[in-house]
Amino acid sequence: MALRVNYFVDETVSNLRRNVLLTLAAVSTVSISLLLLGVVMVGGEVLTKMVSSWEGKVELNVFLRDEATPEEVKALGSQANGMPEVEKVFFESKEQAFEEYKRMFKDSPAITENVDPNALPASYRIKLKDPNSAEAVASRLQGQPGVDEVQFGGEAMKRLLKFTGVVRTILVIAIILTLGAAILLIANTIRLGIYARRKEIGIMKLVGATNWFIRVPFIFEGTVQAALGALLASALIYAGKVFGLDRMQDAILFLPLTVSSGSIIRMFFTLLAIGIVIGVFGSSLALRRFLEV
Amino acid sequence: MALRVNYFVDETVSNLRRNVLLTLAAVSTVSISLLLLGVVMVGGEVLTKMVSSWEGKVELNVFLRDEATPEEVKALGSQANGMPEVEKVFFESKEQAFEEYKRMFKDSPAITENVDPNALPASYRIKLKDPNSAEAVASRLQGQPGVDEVQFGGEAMKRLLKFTGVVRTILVIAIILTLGAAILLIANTIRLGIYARRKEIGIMKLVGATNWFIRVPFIFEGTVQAALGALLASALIYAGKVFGLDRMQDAILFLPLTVSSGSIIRMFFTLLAIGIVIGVFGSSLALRRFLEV
Amino acid sequence: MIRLENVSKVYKGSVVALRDISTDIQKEEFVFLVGSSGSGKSTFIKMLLKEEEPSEGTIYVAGKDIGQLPRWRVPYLRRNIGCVFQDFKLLANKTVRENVAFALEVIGRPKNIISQRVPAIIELVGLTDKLNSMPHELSGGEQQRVCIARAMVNRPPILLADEPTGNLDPSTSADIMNLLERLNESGTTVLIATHDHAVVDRSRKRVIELDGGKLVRDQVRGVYGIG
Amino acid sequence: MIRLENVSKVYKGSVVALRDISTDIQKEEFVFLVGSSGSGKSTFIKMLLKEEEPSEGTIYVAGKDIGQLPRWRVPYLRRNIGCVFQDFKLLANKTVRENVAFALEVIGRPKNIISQRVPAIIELVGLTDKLNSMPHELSGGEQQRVCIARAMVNRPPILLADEPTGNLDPSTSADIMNLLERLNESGTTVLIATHDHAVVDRSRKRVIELDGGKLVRDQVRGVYGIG
Ligand SMILES: Nc1ncnc2c1ncn2[C@@H]1O[C@H](COP(=O)(O)OP(=O)(O)OP(=O)(O)O)[C@@H](O)[C@H]1O
Ligand SMILES: Nc1ncnc2c1ncn2[C@@H]1O[C@H](COP(=O)(O)OP(=O)(O)OP(=O)(O)O)[C@@H](O)[C@H]1O
Ligand SMILES: [Mg+2]
Ligand SMILES: [Mg+2]
Repeated sequence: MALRVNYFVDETVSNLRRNVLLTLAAVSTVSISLLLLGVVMVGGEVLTKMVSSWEGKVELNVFLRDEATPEEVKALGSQANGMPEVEKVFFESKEQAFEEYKRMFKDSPAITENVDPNALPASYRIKLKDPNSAEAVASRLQGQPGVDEVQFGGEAMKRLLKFTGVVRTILVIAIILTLGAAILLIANTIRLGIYARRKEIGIMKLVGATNWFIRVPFIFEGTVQAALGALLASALIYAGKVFGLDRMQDAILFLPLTVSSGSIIRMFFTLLAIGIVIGVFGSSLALRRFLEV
Repeated sequence: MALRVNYFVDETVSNLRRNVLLTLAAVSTVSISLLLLGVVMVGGEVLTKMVSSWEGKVELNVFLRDEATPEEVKALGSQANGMPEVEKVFFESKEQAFEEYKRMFKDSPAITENVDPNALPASYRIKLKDPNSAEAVASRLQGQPGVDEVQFGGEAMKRLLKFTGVVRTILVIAIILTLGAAILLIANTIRLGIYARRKEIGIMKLVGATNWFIRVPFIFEGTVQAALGALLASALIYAGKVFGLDRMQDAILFLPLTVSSGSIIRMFFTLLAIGIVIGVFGSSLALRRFLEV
Repeated sequence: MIRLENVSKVYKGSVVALRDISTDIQKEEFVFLVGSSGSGKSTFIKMLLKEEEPSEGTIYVAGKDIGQLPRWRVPYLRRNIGCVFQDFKLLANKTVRENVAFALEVIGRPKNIISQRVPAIIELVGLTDKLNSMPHELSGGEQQRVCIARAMVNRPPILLADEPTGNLDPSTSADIMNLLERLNESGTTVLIATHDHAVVDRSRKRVIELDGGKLVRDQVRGVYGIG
Repeated sequence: MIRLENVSKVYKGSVVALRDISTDIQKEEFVFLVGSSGSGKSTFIKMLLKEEEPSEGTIYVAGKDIGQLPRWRVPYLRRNIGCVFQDFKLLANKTVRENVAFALEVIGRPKNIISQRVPAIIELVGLTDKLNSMPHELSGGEQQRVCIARAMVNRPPILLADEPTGNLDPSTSADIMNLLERLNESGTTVLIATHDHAVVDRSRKRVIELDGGKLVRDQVRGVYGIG
């Protein structure tokens, strides 16, 4: 059996070398398909991060009555803290609220000058684990003693959440689409490569080769091509990160337009795995009809 | 020559029929590649529309001094109107400003109750043709008689514009990437299809066929495959619009997530043209090395 | 060794290639299969290799009904039959040496045996200076001899040869026939489909003649023509 | 019609296939090219078709130095030369009829001429019942005859045939030779590379013999062997 492995390796190497055109076609198709898939994956990661950071800004504002007793305020705070949906609770006093208000309108002194520092209510600002639970939490807090009104961004926030939902859906669709495209494109190329060698396969069978004896070198070949393709695609994406994303990032610091090298390495292994799976299955399937001699 | 055309058509049809595997591989690769390209194009259109509508919301606010004379106000209005960068100018009186302010803080009566209706200044709100010219326009209006202060969104707007700029850049990159991928993938498939028939080509040459005589059926074949591929891709995109985008649109009315059927028809012709160009050039180029017999 | 019982072969398109053939070839026999172009010789050989299935009748090879052979056993049948194909069927991407070695790789022979037996058999067919040539760099007769070498290299109990001298000049052809006869003497059953008058007449072996798919002659020490 | 002046051919890999060949074949001559396997017969024919270039020397076909022929004129040279290839070179995706018709399509013959001449020539080689078969559905000899029909169908001034009877039985082979002789009588220059003893000896035509790439015999009414 050790001898066989030797033969299979030799055979694979010489097939790759002697059918240069087929090898080049396969490697380039694999790398282009995986490049697209990788770009969508990386882009998806960036977008997801961005969208999550937007969602993270969503807060509930629980405005307190001016008449609320400190006990009521405290009880409310610990009630909010105890809710499973809640991540964090901040208290904003009347003074802090006014400071914030002044900061917001610092460009229009006309507006702030006329406001009584005491006009703004104290409030709890509540950060949620999942912004979609805002409405439920709000309605539970609404009637509590000391609460004047609960605001949760209303329409604007609902819109934001719908928008981020759409973004996530589109991302999933994009990944499915490019993954499907990669599978079909790579399978096609493999099939054409095998089709170009259908005669050889028939001859091997007539000389007494078993299906496995014929299949193994093709599978090895597919694996090598997939690995080269995945490597090339990942290298291009890494270059894209260094020369593209990272420079953009320098230009616009406020957007989290960045991917870590770690996630590119993870992506490389994902692409490698996908490529090899398609390569192995694709060549096994494509061989089937030519092995029936 | 009429007879020749006849031969070429017969030859093309019989090649497409007799090499079913090659035809299927070519059509599916073309349609998948063009599908990706089409999706990026349509997605790009939607995004561009979205981004433009955001940019359209950018306005300059020219706050007027309370002491400004009606003549100064009028002169300022017509000066602004006369500027080439300006698309539209609205006047907002002190009363309208207060109404707007009340609308903004309608959830916090505590804030509005304490503001004097006269505290807010009158202003011109200026819509620009290109939001990037905001800073320039602002600085020209800044010193004019009657002007208290010009606001143009400042940091936030700059960020928005940078963000939309990034979105546009990414779109261009995405289109170049998918177009490049489509070209390479289709060319690869064509080359493999021709490679599988390299023997036939050599034989034809030995029997006295000119290069053109061999090339024309391949080019016809490539054209038919490209047309079928483009048709299939467009049909899938149209289905995606009807069953995907349009339904999403119903769910989130506020986002302009929509493509007109007209732009899908335009896209079909673009894809068709791209497919045919790649098909014709691809097969001519790929044939070259096999025609040298 | 090889037995056909009422074998007929009808190709799709209703071409009758063989009609009701019954014959028996003993172990270590040497048989010529003759007949005009299209009389069914290659079809006969293809069915022994299970490359084609008979439409009717039963074929026994080495005592086994090959119609009953499960698909996965077919390679093992073929390893016991060396075959010289009419159209050579060399692997275009392999050198002469590799083509011949392939028949040994397939049955898992160790490397040292391969590297010893392959050059030896290639020398027997007179192609030592073409060891590392690719098939497309060979003349027709050279390709044919590579094919003969491949068929013999694993010393199969049965050797089928379809027109093995069609591209060989008379003297090379005589050498090859000697080789096949020696192989036969060492115990291999040999069946040769041929048009070559001279070859058949000189050998004076058993001749089976097909005509339009029918077995019309089976003569123990025959010549090419009936005369 | 065909003239070689000091032509040598060395394939890459330093295989000398032809050495310093000079010969002259007149219009309407009928010439056999013989020699053992690998002696350079096919190389000779390939160079006349400009499928291979000579390493040295000049080749004239119909009075023109084909070494000087621009690339785009090569198809026009080939249209004047019908060629029966040793390995047939049929188009695998076309039927027998289409394969033969192809030689006429190439030179732009109108449809009615094609649909009349193709079945006629196919009948001459005895394959009327295979008109719509694909090459892989034919026996070796049938494929060879299709190739012969294709080479003759456009009535070329020159016909080259590389081993045209290698896969034919003696009687079919005699029919084909008669056909070629008739073609020659009607004005075609015919050059046949062959190993077929019987064919050469019966015809008693000019014989050119190659040995190891050298021209060793040029005999006006020759036989296969020197005897
Ligand atoms: N795959 C096929 N499909 C249809 N008909 C076929 C097929 N293979 C062979 N035939 C037909 O069967 C008949 C016998 O063919 P076969 O190849 O056995 O002849 P043969 O005796 O080997 O002839 P030759 O001496 O010319 O090689 C022929 O008429 C041929 O056309
Ligand atoms: N493409 C090539 N590359 C290298 N060597 C070649 C090539 N073609 C032919 N040869 C060698 O040139 C020599 C002459 O070959 P050629 O095909 O002309 O012989 P031939 O006389 O036709 O033989 P046969 O009767 O066997 O067909 C042979 O030794 C062959 O191996
Ligand atoms: Mg046969
Ligand atoms: Mg030859």
